[in-house]
Amino acid sequence: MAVASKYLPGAKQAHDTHHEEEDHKQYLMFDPKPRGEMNAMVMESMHTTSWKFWVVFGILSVIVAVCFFYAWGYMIAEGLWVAGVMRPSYWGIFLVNTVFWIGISHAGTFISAILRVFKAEFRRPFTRAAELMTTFGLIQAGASIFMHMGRVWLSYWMFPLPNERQLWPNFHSPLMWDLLAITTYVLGSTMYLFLPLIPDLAMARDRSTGWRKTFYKILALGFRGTEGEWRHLITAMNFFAFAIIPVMFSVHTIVSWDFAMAMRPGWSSTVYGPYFVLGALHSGMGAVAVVLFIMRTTMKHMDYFIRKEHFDALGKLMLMVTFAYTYFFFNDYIVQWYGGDVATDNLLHWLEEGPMAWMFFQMVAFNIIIPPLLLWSKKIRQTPWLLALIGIMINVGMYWERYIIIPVTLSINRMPFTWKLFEPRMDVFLTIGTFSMFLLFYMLASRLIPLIPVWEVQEGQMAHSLRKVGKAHVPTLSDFE
Amino acid sequence: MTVDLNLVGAKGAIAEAAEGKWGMSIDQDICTGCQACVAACAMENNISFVGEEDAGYGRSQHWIRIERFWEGAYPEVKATPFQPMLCQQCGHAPCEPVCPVFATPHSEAEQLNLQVYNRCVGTRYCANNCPYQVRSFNWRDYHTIPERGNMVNGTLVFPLHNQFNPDVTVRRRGVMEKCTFCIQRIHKAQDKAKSEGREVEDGEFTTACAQACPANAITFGRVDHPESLVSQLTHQKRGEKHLEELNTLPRVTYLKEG
Amino acid sequence: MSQKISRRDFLKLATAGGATAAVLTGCGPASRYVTREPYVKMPEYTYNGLSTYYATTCRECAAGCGLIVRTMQGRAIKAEGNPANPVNLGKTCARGQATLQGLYNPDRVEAPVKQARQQALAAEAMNWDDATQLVADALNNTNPAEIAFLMGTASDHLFDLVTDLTNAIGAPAPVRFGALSMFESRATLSKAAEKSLGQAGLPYFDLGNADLVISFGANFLETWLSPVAYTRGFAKMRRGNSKKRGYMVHFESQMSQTAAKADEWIPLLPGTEGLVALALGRLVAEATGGSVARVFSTVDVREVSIQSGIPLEQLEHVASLIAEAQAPLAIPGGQALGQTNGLANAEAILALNALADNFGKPGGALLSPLAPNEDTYHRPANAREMKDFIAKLNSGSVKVLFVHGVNPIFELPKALGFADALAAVPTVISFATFPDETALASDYIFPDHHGLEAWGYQRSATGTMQSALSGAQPVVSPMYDTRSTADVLIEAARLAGGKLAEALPFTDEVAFIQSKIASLIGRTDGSFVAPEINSFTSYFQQHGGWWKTAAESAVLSAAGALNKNLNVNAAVFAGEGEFFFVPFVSPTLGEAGANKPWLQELPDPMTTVMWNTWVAINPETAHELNLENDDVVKVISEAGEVEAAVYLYPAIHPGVIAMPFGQGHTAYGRFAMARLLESRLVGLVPRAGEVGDPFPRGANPADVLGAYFNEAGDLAFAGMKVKIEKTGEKQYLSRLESRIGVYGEGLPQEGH
Amino acid sequence: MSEATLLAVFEDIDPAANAIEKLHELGVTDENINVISGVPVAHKMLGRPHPPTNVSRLSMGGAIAGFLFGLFLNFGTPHLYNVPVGGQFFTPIPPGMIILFEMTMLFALLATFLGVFLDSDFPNYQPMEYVAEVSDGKIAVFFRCAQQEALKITETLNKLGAESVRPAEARQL
Repeated sequence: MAVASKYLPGAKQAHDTHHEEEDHKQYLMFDPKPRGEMNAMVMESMHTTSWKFWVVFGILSVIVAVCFFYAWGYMIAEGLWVAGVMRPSYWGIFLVNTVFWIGISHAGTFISAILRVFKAEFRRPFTRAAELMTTFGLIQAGASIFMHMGRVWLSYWMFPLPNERQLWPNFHSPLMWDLLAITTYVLGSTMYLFLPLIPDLAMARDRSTGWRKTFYKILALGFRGTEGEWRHLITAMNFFAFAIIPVMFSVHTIVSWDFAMAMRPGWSSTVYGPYFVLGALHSGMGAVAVVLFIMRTTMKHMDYFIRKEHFDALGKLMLMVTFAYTYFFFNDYIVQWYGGDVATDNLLHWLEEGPMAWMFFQMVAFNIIIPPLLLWSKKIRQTPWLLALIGIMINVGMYWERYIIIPVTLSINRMPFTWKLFEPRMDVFLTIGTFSMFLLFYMLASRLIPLIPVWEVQEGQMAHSLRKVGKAHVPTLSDFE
Repeated sequence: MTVDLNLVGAKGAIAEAAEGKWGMSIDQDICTGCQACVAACAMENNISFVGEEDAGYGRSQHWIRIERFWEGAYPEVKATPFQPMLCQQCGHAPCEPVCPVFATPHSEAEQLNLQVYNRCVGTRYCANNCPYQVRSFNWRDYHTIPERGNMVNGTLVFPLHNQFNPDVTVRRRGVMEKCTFCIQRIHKAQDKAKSEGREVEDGEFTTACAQACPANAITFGRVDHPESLVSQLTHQKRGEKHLEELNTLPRVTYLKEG
Repeated sequence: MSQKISRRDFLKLATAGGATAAVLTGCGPASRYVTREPYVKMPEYTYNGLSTYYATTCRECAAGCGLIVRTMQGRAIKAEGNPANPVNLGKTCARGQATLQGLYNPDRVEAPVKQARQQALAAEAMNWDDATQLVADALNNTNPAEIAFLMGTASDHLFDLVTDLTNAIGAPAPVRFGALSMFESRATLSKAAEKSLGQAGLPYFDLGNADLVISFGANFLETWLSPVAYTRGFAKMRRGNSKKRGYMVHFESQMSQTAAKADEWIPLLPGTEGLVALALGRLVAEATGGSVARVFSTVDVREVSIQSGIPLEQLEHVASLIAEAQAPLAIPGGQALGQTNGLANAEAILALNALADNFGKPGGALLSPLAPNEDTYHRPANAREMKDFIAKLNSGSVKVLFVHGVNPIFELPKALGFADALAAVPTVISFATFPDETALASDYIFPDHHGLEAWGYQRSATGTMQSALSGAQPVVSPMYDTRSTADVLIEAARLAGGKLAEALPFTDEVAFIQSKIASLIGRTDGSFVAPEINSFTSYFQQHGGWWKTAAESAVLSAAGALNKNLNVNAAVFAGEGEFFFVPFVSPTLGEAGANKPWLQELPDPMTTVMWNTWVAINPETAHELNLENDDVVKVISEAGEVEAAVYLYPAIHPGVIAMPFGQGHTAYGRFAMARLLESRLVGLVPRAGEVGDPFPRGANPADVLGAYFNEAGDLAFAGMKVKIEKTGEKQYLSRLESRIGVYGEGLPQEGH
Repeated sequence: MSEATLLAVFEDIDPAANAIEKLHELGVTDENINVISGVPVAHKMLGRPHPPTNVSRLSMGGAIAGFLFGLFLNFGTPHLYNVPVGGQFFTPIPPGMIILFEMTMLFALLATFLGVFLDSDFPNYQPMEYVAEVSDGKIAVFFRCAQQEALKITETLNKLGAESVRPAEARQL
């Protein structure tokens, strides 16, 4: 084509190579800066803290203290009656939060592991931001599970430890699978967050003084960047990238099995596993968009690292995930709809015509109908605030989805005499508490941890070059491995 | 009869004999819905009352409830026969395997579905998985709500606690509970029979609900003894089990009209 | 992993405080070893020592069901029916089960107090010596004609004692009353029995041997007369005959719990029950080809069909059922009697039995035998007699009023004005166990024991054809500083001396009871034989009473019931409202169950409402009035008004509204009252006041009842017409049932 | 024969690669050379041998240990005390798969993580030879040679574009 084009009338004979380079400059990988400069930018972004940050931080701290710690303590002391749970919705908002946060956590793994495996280069600047979401999201998910328990002070009875009660936990129970899977995932994703962080911590160590120096020194573990260290690290990261993907899939699948294994109308569905995984990615991608937007707008120098191209790529991912999610949603829905089982019929009747129908249809609109309509447009994809808005919308939709699956679906069962609609009570405060805590952790992390994996960016920039093919310069990616 | 749960085979094959051991029949044709069984159960088993607000919000602790629906419209309206609903003591109980801490195991000796309060950590999965919705959760320490006690010389005393049946655990908050088929009575009768060197006789003892029932609609006994009253009632043509299609092997038979 | 360790080791372990779940495996040689097992067995597998069982009598209503109370370490644990007692044969109703909640109620009157008619329980304590002296002085220093005793329907021994006392000093006989007897219309039944069966007394309907039951408003499965006995009869009627399942038809304007068990519930307008019975009689007579008896001859079936609202075909259908039945039985009761024409209704319904020729026969209308130590049937006062009594109080001719076992301020219609009449009595002494409305309005409360702490006996007025006297004995020692009223009176009489002391020459209550049962010593037709009083008393305690082993049935003639003219006049309804008002006794609460929390938490069998009062209204009517569930309405009659939340009840005549009696206490302890809560997550009526303030739980339908009576003097409680007004407020009724699953609430309605 | 440890800092990969080649020529063997860099640099680029690592072996070991632990949990622990639950095999295989999978993965991941620590001698807060410029993208080559050859090598490397060549001294990082 390039050969033919020069014979076309009006085709430019001489390429403006300079302009072409400018074109490529919009991509981070073709806009390299010296490593030292990038380091300085990242360090500065951590150190530049405005008073607004502290105001928000203070407010969030108060909310966490009241809505998380105090409210939880009160609930432990008083019993779960302060929450909205009852017969038949024995599970309420706490498990909605659990599923939601586990869903959010999937984004980090997806971006840093799957995209790493497939060498999707746009991932480089925001893998860490996404992985932090995984870890912090899982902390909230775990806390929500414990909030949900009636006797949380005995939760250690679920751990497979030798004990004087001479009993081991019941491995028939999906909750035990859940416990093991989430433990694996929390540990795995935290380690996977930490490994690529070591070189950046070493970088920060080299540029800090005072308490930060000590902090980074301890965390960097004495990393210097010798060939051996890199080799071990890369090997481990490659292993993690591959190994954490099945763990990630297993976690949300097992979470879905908590529901799917139960013999309840609406829950007992074989498609729940992949449906939940896709749902998780759906909300996770949306959350990443929000986080990137906030990072880019509030932190110094982030517009260098996080660019329109990243939002565009994320938007495409979101679009793809939306379609996949839609597929599974429909797959789940039509089987239930067509089956005609009395209990399921009652349930669908309830969902679509009952008092929570607004939530059901909002969920469909937010998750399935609106995102693809908007995400088709490159312009919208490349507008960070719009993408963030879509991300928030998807997350609201996904929260509704979990809310519908847990308390609203639980309202209907095989005993019509017990049907009852769930009313959220103090669980609302605790939900606000977990959200605030997530944000608080993130804010804290943004001051302490280099949110941009500088060495990965530099590695990418080294690997990218423009190669002249005919008259055009085309981006080229070298494989150093 | 004990079942070797390690038998290799089809999943259904390892379930207990469909018969079970202790069973109950409830004659809906003569059940008058009078709630005597509900009261008797509460009195026997130290069940806490929850108060107006919680009761209306689906937190009542009844181990047995009497269901009634409507058919038709005025004046041809008919209330469906009263249907006492209690734990069906499934031989193949969906609540049992889902508990992470074995708080609701199956007793091989009695072939009943136990609820071990002191092991329960309150995940409430069992209640979700119970197709009969007969499990109730202690949402709070209802027994010791201060308003239920009197201040005597600076100490809060609860006169109502005098009534507690010492054979039955008083459950605290965060614990699941359900009908036990009055297992304390079963044990007492069994041990009495054992010390006298005999088998438990049919009708020697019964559950609190059956004992109170003024219409004698509830019969309790050994369903695996063909000559027992409950077994004969159960095998009537009008006998029916609830949600049998779920393969839960319920031990309660409902006798319909006709 | 269970391991065997010796008992010695086990004790060591136990003393070391090891949290070991240990199970003793019996008491034989096997107990040399204990097995350490994991935490997988229920604690219910363990032993807690031996229980002691005492036979006594239930005092939750006057039926006289025998109880066996299980006690352990001095505490009453569980009340069960006494299998030997012929009234209940080992069974109990819900109220009987909950009797322990009365014994251990946190709101008992714990010591004698000078009340001085305060609204709350007074803190001014007294000691029993002063209290007894006070009673003695009151008895001694008052003109006997100016002393009045107002007593409940239980227990009978105290009634006998007071009767002896009043007879001796020439005071008026004690007046007995109970809301249950008011709603049962006992006077009407007794009068109807006298007119139709030829003998006064309480009729007993032998359901068990009938194969067709036609019930006219009789709520015999709920609270009526002897519900446990009647429920047993019902079960026998339904399933007792292996060849034929008994059939039941129920006429009532709303579907009560009893109606729900009927095979056919036929709604009709209140007050037309007697006419319907006559029409049925005529149709049956015509169908069987015999001559139409005089009593049925004047009725116009077509006219009855129009007045009652029952289609003619339906009447004919029921008549054909009766004609085909082997042993049909018609039962009058409930709202059929609580009308201005109640007695005529009762007679008309009894005439149906006469037509079936079942008087005094198995499966028919029988006359309850008198209890063993009873000379004549003492019926509780009817409402007209209560009105006269109140007039007497108002006239100021009563100087001292003793109240025991009854709470007339709550139980009597407000229109009768009992509360105001109390003001005219200088001294009111209450012997109440609980701080109920009447007790709080008294000058003194000298609390009696709870029934389970007390001696006594109760005559079974009906419920069995065996003449029965059910004995009561304390099953626990008294919880509080209470004293048996009988003992107080005996002691007061001794202190007063003179005629009083002569009338009650007993050392204590037990001696008095012994004197009353002494006539049964040596009788061989009873449940036990004892040669002298001490062994008789111990047997009496052990058996829980004395009853004849054989049923006895008076020979009754149907002729009188058939060969007479019976004019069933149209019922007269008081007031201008558009709705017939039908109050009924709550089947779970009864007249005095509101302070027992578990009775409050028992769902009403039909509406499943807990802890509150509702107004049952036909959904179509409600729709026209723009009323929804939980809308608070004002029910207004000419006598008063009450507020309660609406329950759209699908099985009620569109022109009728119904309300349960039992709630709406303005006193009677914390469970009978509601309390303002700090945060109301479920919307209730907004009320003024401080957090924690008590206010009435629910409403008392007696407040809208007027002073109208039927021919026998019973209250025409179903004879009011009322208006209803929407207040605009909501009160979320706590229901056990699902509004979604049962009524499709929140889902689009099909067919509307 | 005394030895000197020198540290040469390079701006880019190419001069560093050349320098390493030169060092080989000068008789400094690969065992005596190490490279410190701020980004992972493939060994081929520098003409260095493939550095050995035990991480994958440890992962494998962890996986096997995890698998065995999973076996113990699912098929072993029920035998320690037997509690039957409704309609389930005593030691069911399908749920066991989940336990086996999760435990295998957990132990493998833990072992991998620990493997990095073991192989890299983490954490190590001892003084070490290091230049902070490395994290700015420079490449540092440090090598051991005979004391007498140090000067010569320094000059050679300087000619090849080393920013500095100086004796490496261990310092607190």
